[in-house]
Amino acid sequence: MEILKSIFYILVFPGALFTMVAGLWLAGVDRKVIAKMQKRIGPPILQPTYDFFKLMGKETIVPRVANRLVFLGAPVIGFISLAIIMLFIPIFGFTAFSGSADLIVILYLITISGVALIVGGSSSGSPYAGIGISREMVTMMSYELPFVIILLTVAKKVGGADLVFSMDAIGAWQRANGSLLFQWSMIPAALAMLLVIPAEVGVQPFDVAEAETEICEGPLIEYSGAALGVFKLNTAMKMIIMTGLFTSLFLGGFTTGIVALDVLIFVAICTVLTLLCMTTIHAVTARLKIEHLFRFYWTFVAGLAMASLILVWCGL
Amino acid sequence: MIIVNYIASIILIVLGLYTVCTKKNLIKVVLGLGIIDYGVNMLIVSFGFNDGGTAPIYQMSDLLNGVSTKFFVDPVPQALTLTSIVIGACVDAMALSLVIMIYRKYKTINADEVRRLNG
Amino acid sequence: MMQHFPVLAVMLLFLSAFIVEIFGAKSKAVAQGIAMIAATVSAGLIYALIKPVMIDGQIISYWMGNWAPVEEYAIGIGYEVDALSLFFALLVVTTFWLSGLYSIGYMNKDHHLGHYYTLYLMLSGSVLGLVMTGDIFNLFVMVEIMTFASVALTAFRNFSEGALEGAFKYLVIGSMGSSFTLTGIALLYAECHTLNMAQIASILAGGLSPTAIAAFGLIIAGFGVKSYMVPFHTPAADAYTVAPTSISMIFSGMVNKAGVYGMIRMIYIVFRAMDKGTVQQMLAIFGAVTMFLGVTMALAQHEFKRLLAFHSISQIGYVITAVSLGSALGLTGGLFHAMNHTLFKGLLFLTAGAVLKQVGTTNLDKLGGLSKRMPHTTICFLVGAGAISGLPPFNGFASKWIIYQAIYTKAVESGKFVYVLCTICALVVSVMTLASFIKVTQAVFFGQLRKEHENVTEAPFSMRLPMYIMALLCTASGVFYDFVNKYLLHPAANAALNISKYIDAMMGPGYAANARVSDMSVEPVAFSYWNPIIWLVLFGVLFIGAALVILGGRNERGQILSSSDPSQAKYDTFFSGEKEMYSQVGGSDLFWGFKSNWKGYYKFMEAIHSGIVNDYASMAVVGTAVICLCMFLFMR
Amino acid sequence: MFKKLINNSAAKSPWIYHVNSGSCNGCDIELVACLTPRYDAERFGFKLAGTPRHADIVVVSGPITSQSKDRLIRTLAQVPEPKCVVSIGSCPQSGNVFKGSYSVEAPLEKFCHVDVAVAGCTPKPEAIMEGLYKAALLLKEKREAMSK
Repeated sequence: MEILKSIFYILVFPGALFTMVAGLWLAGVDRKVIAKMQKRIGPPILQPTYDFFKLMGKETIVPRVANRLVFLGAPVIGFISLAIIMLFIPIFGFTAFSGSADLIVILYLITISGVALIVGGSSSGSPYAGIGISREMVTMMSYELPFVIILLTVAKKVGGADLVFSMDAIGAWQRANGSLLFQWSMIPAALAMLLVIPAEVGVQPFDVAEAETEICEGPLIEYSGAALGVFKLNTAMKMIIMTGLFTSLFLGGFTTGIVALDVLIFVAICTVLTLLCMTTIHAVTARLKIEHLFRFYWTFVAGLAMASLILVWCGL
Repeated sequence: MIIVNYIASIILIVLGLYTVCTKKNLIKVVLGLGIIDYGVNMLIVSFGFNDGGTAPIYQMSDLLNGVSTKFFVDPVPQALTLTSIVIGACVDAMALSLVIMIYRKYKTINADEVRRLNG
Repeated sequence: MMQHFPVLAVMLLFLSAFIVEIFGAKSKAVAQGIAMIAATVSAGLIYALIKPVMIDGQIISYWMGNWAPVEEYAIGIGYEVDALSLFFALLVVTTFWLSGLYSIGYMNKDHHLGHYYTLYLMLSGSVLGLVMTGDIFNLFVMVEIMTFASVALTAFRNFSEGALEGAFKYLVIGSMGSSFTLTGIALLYAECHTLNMAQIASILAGGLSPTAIAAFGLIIAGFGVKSYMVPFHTPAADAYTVAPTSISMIFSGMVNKAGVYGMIRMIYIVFRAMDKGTVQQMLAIFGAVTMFLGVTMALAQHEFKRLLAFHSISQIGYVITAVSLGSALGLTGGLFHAMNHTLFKGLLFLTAGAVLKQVGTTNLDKLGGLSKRMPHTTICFLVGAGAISGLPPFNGFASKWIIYQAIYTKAVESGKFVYVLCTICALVVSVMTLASFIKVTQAVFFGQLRKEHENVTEAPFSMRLPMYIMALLCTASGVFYDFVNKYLLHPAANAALNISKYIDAMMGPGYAANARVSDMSVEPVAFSYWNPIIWLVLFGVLFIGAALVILGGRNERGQILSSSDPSQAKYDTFFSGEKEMYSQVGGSDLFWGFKSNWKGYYKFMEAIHSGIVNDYASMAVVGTAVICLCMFLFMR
Repeated sequence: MFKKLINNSAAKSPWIYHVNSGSCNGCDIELVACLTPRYDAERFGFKLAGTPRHADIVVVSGPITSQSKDRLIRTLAQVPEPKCVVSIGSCPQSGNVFKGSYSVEAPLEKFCHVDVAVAGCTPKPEAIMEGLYKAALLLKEKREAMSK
């Protein structure tokens, strides 16, 4: 019974299926709203879903120089890691699995999905992919520093005297003391996290790695058909995961008691966050250069997060 | 006056370190290593020294009586020093042989020019 | 019977070193045979000790020539194997056995193999002796033998570029380190009048006098040289690069572990200084600087083995930081990471060796596209790279996961902000490690195959077997971390924190109690980052994921297509319509976007790593001075 | 169930890869104009892809100069099935004013099957949209033929 429940968790509800559906929903909303912002009619909300299924029906070509196993395995690895992350993120009152120090596990699982993209792109043997993976990696290094500081800040704020890296404890603390976003010392960290999300997902000003106009989609250049579809799905899943992580870290703490309702509110908050930190920024900015991106994250965003960490460390 | 030994050995060690750090001739660097070794050896021997002591040799009569009337220096540091000297000689031999090989290959023993591995 | 095993294992290696020199000079096979038999028997003897020491908790002590302590004063040289020693001994025997296996295929084109195996056995024996001895002067002698053998092996391929130079620098810095250690030991002898570590520990339990503090500083600096902590790291990069790869693996797998072992033994057992704030902070800072400097230097390298060398330095930084915390969690994490480092860095060096052997170069600018020619090596490399970057489910993740927690717990407990910086440093360095391995992956294994490497073949099986074993161990110790913790890490950490048993085993029961040695009670560090059920169901998700990809192939023509026919343009890589042959771009300088932001830093670093032996010596002297000064100024 | 979904999706998300084979840039500008808010091709799911591997519809403009011929053929070969080729403007159809030049290899039909040809010099964005939409419907037919 326990195993059946776990299988349900992993495959359906907080795991693979839910993440896929919610991610595709967010991606669709993102595209629709950005069209509206540009005074266009825009694609239907289901457009990412159509894209995904269309790609499933196309040929998957493995280039001659590519290592077949790595080339086709990479998207699947990325998909698995992303499906697992959602199990660790509590949806208000509901958590599928809770381990100790799962914040670090989440951090590394997110990294794995990036690594899957990089290794897959690298194995395709294209020079454009070479440039793309370099940029993707530098982007990862850029947002990792602020992201790490944010996680440490939250852990310190919640843990107090003893250390807590656990999502469960963060939820419990928020239930007792109100959402972390309403602690004024946490506001810089929340802002920094909002800036980390678009880089993690790879939307407009921070999509240097997949710049389709300069370097032909970077790491994805040689991917076609089903493998590409899985990568596109991964990007959509990252949207729900990152916004969901923000929700759990900074906006947790209340629950209606009914799981279904909680999930609806969760997805609604995620949608608002997507519009706030991805769609708007996407609509109003142009792509950065990679050096600028690195400098921006290691000075401005890391500075915001560090300010929060110092405030929290001073006991505020 | 054992303090003189200490000071002398410290001076030797510092001198050796100075040589290793500043002299560009590789043979001088090896000599510097040797000087450090001598300083350390001297330090060890001095630790075992007791003023007025003799060699730690018992005679059969002492052992039979069960008491020793002799006052002797600590033998252990001397054993250590012997080992250390042997090791030091090995270091020097090996370093000098390497210097010879380096000279054959690089045609110089100036430290500023023996730097193909850097960065 | 059991108490003879440690000394037999060491002596067998030394003895066979001479036998190889006598009988193996003429024939390659004889030399290999003798060396492998000795290594296997020695490894077997050490493995036989797992049950009594790790599981039953015995401590094996052995007095050379049966010179047991007289009137509670240790006279002879004692060998003593507690769980900490055995933990490192296991790493050592595993490393040299696999290295010996690898050497069969790797060294077969070299001449004078008799000498090679002599030195190899000397090195193995000395490190094995170092981790199992109970006598501090014996420790020094073993350190010296280790240095000689390493230097000679570094220069073994003396025809190759830089081998002599690397060996010379290694010798200079290494013997300076040995001199520091010897001075420290001399001071310690002046203070305690004994050379037995157990007895010194019980004498120093009352508190450290200035002499003992000076000795402590010098010995830590000495072992810092052996573990290539930051100001002493310079010869390591050179030596690892130019040594034969089987020896590079030994260096990173056991020689710098010997330095780490020495540090742990000194800090935790001989001086009992792990609860002193100064020592903790100083070493944590040294460790953090080490990991950061190592990884940033690695990002700038264009040479495969040199890059791995800098990563070795960086990973040792993790170990030193974790060990310096003085908590059971930190020690567990540090020991675990030391073990994992042996496994994954050994694996990575072996893949580098396979590339060097099969292709003839390890220059990242001249390689590319080997994954089609060497698929097994590529997979092994990816496992190693994943492990060193700390990606789950490999072992690097498990140990780094403990280390982060340990450092941050320490930060929260002590309220010192410096530990927070260390935590951030550790986490960010992990990503940079990943970045530099992405660079290697792109530059060596993926990308376009070069014309001149068309005929490259996969490495022979005798070279692949150690790689498979290590890749398997990397994965297994990451998945079954609980098992590793229970049977290896917990006993070792326990042995380091509870020393009265160690002293009693050597000096007779009740000795420690008389000396009022304080023990720390250790709870077993329980850790779980996810439960096994997830592992079970993971395969379900894997299946679904694979099914998703296959879904497109349900019809005849929408399937996964691949072809190796060069006339079919469909399978070319897309290069704006150009022919594939024009699309060759090197991957060795992948991170200019990162490096252009760090121009000043890299300029400074290049000035420091000048390659001049005097500069390196000065850095070592300054490092030692800083360590000793820190201890004197702040230690209460 | 999935088969039908996939077949239906084929018409709904056609991604375009644009090959300029020596065009005067007039057609290229008009193609980009389709994506602007006024015409908004994205409401049908059209999207400009960066690489032929992602493309469903390859849009060719220009009179196929002899320099670009090999590259065009190689690029077309790299597009995964099902795919459509759409030619824009008169140049790929006939060579237009460049016809007879030593360096022009038009028409495009010599090298590949052209599914939809949009004539005009330059065609209006409306015409291009119409052509692309027809190609999208063709994609669905091709996909259905593939999956039988």
